[in-house]
Amino acid sequence: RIAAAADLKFAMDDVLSEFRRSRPGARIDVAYGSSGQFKTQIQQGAPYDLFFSADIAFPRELHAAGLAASDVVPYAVGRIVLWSVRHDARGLTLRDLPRTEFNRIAIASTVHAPYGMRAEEALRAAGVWSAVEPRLVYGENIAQTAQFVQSGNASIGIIALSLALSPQLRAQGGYALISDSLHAPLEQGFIVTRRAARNPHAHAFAGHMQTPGARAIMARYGFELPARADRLR
Amino acid sequence: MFSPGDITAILLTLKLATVVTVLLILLGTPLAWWLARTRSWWKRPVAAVVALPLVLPPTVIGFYLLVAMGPDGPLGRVTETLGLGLLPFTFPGLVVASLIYSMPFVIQPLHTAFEAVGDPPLEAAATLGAGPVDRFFTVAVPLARPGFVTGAILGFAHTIGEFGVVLMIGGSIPGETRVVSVQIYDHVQAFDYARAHWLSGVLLVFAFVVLLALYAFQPTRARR
Amino acid sequence: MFSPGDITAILLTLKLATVVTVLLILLGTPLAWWLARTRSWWKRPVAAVVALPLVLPPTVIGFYLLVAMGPDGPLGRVTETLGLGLLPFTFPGLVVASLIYSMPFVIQPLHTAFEAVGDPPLEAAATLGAGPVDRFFTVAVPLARPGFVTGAILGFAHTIGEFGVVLMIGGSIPGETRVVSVQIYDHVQAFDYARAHWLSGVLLVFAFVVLLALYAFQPTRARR
Amino acid sequence: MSTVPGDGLTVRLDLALLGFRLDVDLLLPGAGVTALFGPSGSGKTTCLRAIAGLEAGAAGQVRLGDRLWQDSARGFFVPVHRRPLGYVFQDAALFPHLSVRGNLDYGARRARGDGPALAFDAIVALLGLGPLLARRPSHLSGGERQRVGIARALLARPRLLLLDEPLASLDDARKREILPYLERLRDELAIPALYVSHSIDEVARLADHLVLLEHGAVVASGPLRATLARTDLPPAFLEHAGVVVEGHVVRQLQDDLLLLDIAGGQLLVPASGQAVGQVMRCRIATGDVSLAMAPARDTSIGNQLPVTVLQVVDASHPAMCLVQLDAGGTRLLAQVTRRAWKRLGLAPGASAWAQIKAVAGLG
Amino acid sequence: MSTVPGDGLTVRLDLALLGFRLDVDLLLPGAGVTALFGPSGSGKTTCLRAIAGLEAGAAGQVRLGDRLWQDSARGFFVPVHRRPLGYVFQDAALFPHLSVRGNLDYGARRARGDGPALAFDAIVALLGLGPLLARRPSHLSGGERQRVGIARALLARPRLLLLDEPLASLDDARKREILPYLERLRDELAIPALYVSHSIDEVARLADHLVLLEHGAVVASGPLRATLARTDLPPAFLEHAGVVVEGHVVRQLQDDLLLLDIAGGQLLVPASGQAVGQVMRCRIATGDVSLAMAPARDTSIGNQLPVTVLQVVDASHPAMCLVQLDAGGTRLLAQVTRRAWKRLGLAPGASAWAQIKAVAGLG
Ligand SMILES: Nc1ncnc2c1ncn2[C@@H]1O[C@H](COP(=O)(O)OP(=O)(O)OP(=O)(O)O)[C@@H](O)[C@H]1O
Ligand SMILES: Nc1ncnc2c1ncn2[C@@H]1O[C@H](COP(=O)(O)OP(=O)(O)OP(=O)(O)O)[C@@H](O)[C@H]1O
Ligand SMILES: [Mg+2]
Ligand SMILES: [Mg+2]
Repeated sequence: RIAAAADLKFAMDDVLSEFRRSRPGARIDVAYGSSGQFKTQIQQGAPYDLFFSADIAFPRELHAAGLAASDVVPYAVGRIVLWSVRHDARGLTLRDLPRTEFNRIAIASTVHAPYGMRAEEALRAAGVWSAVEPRLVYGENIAQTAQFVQSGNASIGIIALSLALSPQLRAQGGYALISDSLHAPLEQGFIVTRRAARNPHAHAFAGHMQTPGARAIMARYGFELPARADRLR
Repeated sequence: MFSPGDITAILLTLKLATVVTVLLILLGTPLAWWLARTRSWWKRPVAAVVALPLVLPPTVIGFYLLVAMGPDGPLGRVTETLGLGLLPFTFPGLVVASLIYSMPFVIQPLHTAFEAVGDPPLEAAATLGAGPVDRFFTVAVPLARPGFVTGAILGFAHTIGEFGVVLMIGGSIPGETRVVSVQIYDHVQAFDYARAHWLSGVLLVFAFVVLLALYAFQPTRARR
Repeated sequence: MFSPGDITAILLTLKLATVVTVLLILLGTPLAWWLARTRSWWKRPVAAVVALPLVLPPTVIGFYLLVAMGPDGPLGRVTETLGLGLLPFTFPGLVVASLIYSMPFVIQPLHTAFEAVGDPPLEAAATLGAGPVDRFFTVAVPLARPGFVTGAILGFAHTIGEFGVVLMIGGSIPGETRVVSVQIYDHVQAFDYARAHWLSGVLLVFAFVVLLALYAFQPTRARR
Repeated sequence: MSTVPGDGLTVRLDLALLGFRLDVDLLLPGAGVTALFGPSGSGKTTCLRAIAGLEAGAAGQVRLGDRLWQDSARGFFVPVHRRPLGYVFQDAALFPHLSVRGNLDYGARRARGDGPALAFDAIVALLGLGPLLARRPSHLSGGERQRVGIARALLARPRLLLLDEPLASLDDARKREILPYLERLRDELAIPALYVSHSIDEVARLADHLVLLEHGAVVASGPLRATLARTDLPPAFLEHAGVVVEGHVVRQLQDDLLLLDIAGGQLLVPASGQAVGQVMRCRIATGDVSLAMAPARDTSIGNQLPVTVLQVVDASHPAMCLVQLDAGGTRLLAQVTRRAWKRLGLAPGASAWAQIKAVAGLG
Repeated sequence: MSTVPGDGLTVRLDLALLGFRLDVDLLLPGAGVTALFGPSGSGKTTCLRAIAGLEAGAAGQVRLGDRLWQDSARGFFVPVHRRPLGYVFQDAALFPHLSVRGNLDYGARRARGDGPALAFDAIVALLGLGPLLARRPSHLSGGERQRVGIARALLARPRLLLLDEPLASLDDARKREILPYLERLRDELAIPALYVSHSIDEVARLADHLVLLEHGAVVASGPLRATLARTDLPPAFLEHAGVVVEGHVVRQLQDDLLLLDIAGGQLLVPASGQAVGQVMRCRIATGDVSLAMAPARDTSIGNQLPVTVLQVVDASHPAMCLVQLDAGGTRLLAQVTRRAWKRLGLAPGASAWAQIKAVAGLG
């Protein structure tokens, strides 16, 4: 059983179907949701074998608490983009956001959502935070943030590149990548949990994530891939 | 103890819960009255439809409302034509969404209470010269008081606690749509348990006082 | 149309809502009866406390329950000592959490309905030889039927729709704790609107039928 | 059907309830009291309700004087609250959420203005409600509730009173207080009243007009005196009803007695406030009339009238019979044993003396 | 306080309600009917409720025969449902959710077994409930509801009947059907009954014992005949009560008459089923007794007894007085005009003839 951050939804489905082809016997299902909530649940004994977090800090905490059966494996670095369905976002930069046509700007929660925190950092780094803050609306998570934009209620938003590239949203609107120099990296990591210590499938899937095939899928969905060297840290 | 954000959220929540409860009572009463008095075939389907929003997850309701009230949605078009602008991410939008979602908690008890009023006192009032509106206010409403109390309690409490719809429609804008439930949720999600506990505690104590006050309107049983 | 996951979720939801509604009626009835009949000073505080869980956001309630029922929580220790294991992430855990969260929607209408029964029929039953338990079942319960219908409707619908608590306590395990509301939520989060619409539609139609059936138990008004 | 002035109350109604059908066609006087009499379940309450407009399913016509209230043929229907009536319900139907005063004020405040105004304090005093004004109906006794119901209806200044067994759970003493008041209402206010009662005493005392209902249909309807003197009515009814005679007060005697001139003679009657020259109405119960072949002396029986026997009919007990008598124009009804009837050798056409033990002045 | 057998009903209760206090100390017979009489609001209903155990605040003692039901001094209290009683409530208090049959069955099924069993069908027929069995109480007329209440209480096989104005909204015809049945119950089943009624006729007919309540206190309590013959009671009560005499049937005459031997003479009474040798009770209303100085002839009055005048008291109308008579051991009460009293030159100790117009057999 896998607990995976919501932003992995599309990539993970593809990785999984590839994995299933290689190991037809394995019964795998994935729960997508909030990384923080998964962390709390695993602390309380939730029956997940692998935990793919959107923020590498959570698996690290679990590892430190002795709840992991593996090292913390970074598997991707997330990127954020400006995205809009009402305007052509291609070519826009954060500095364009104070323009009045962007009356509502959606970002994810800056309190607990990793993508929201990075968005705030980027807006501050670009020097437009105070100008746009009154126009910000906050989504509970990155998917909800995208829905604010998708439904047209927010004219533009900052969402994950993986969502902007997802089959459902790719057709709508356009996006502009936000320079990763404006925010701390969105490192994502996973662990095999303690309860899965003896689960061969779990370890096999952990290994599978390192295969070129899986990495290619991840890259296709807009995740940058950490250097293999990271794994050794 | 509290950040200014917490206090803003508390005040906003109070305002929202009060406005919604009052509106629900005002809007729910005629519908409940109709449901209680009509012999129409439509009665039961309508009553069932009123309870329907409940069965969808709040976030999903919120999503549908977001789309409906958005610039391309039917409701959104109406509000824009009326010059009201768009409702999502505004306080009025929150109010509308909460109204829809908490409606059954007010309608149901009112419906039952109005049915319990029965014909005799209304007939007596009619023979004494009271017209339909008059006897509604002077007989049906006072006799249905327990239903009003129950409806107000459930509506009020549910509006305070619900945040799935609110988050979706409100966008968590401080001072405008970030109510206490969202604030507590944020604290919990951010593992800031101390503040979550504090805020929950205050909310509970406060709600307890309000609920107790509402119960004071509940008549005590007569001796025989 | 539906994935097997959807169907599993629908069946699970039905099971949960039915179990919770039945348990709520069973557990809520004595409490509501006590609230309606007692002259104790405790009556109002207790009634207010029953409604309190409502004012906290579901996820937060779910969080507190998760901690309480977890291995280090007081409830968790109790269940472990009793050899029941831990409740979170199991179907019984979901049931317990839903009971707590939907409780007021059942207690409140029952409370009001029991108060409306009044003394005369109970006194008449007593003079005819019916003891307290006997007259409770043969007089109070039938006369409070509208309250039971309302309570069942609200409790049932709310258990189906609520997912904040359920997600926190249940952890979305297929066939065990992944109910329809979570499933729909997932579809919406994944922008898979077609499936979300379908599933919502089916849920609505199905709930409509159940609610209509519940309403059929609502007595019609007498002529005079 | 009897003939009454055109400003009367016309009630032509047809209504089907569960296992019961009310079908009445009545023309009632526009003033005075009409008693509605009939066994339990005969449709009295249903009839009052339909007149008030509370039975939506009732087809037909209701008209009070020149005001049409209902005509289903023309789809015309004045809603209940626009019909200026005062309704005393069989079960009082007080407002449980209002105090006694609140209940009384409810009607008084909505009084439609064209009915006669009655003083609040006078009615409260009459019905003994003073100490109860602050109470809730749930804290009243059965009779107290009924009295509040009467007061509430009267204070609404109605133009038609519908009284459904208003005195049923009141003791005789209280009834004797209220009855004269209702009589005064009848005489002074000239508002018509429909009065349901199981007590023939009450009816004989109050009513000017009598309607007998059975199984939802009118068995008899007419002026009280004429109807009571009919011998084709059920014996049980006749026995209890007695006859009502009317006369002029010619003299006031000592010992609080009045001498009354009636058709065919004079009667001594206990005074009840009438002055010489006034018309007075009295009831003579069938059981209070005995027959003798000659006037008796040295007896406490104060009234003896020469009469002619008209006819004899069965009473409800086989030992008894009812004898209809003509006292020079006044009809009397005597209940005697068959044995006495035979012993005295009476037959229709025979002459005799009617000894009248008691005459009740009806005010 | 009167003396009654030790197996009677002891009621010693003190209860304070809003603006009202019930304080009674009664020792009532263990069989037969005790009538509870008193004005509206005098505490009759409250008294019945307290006996039933429905007034939790009532302090004192209730004992039926050898069974103690309540003794607040010892903290002893048998709950209502363990007291084998049948209660007919003033307002019927039917179960609205059950049909008429359901209401009747409710008590019958819980019958506590030690009371007498009555046939369901017989009671249903007697009270005319046959066509109503499937109905809901909300679809019944006032009198129909009351009848269901009576049937329900009887079917519960009680050992004590508490009847709160059970016949108040019934017509005379229906009353005449039910009363003999209640009389039979009284005689055959020997269960005591407490009977609240405003009708002196009913009371005189049914009751063996009479309790007069006023303002929550007992004004008089004693056997019916003794109490009715007292002249210190309120005149209004005396006038309406009349006296009750008892005698043995000595002969059955033709024309459905019975000859009755009473202390001091013989009476002719309409038959009501008694055989020769049986004891029969009759009521003689004050208004049915007139006085003469000599026996009359050629009159329909069948009963004339020589009497001695005992005393005279005021009646409620100033023109009338009540004369207490002794007919060789039987006490009679005559209501005559003051004028006649004077004209006949009567005074205590005088001899006269009592002419008794009507005697009502009480079964
Ligand atoms: N809670 C109460 N319920 C009923 N009566 C109450 C209550 N509190 C006070 N009272 C008073 O107690 C008195 C006695 O009432 P009760 O019902 O016993 O009278 P009653 O003799 O049965 O009269 P009625 O013939 O009118 O039925 C009344 O004056 C009534 O106002
Ligand atoms: N919904 C109903 N409500 C009242 N009576 C109904 C209803 N349906 C049918 N009936 C019948 O209608 C008949 C007439 O009832 P109604 O109340 O008019 O009688 P009533 O003459 O007032 O009798 P009572 O003297 O017992 O009050 C009764 O036989 C009753 O059973
Ligand atoms: Mg009636
Ligand atoms: Mg009473």
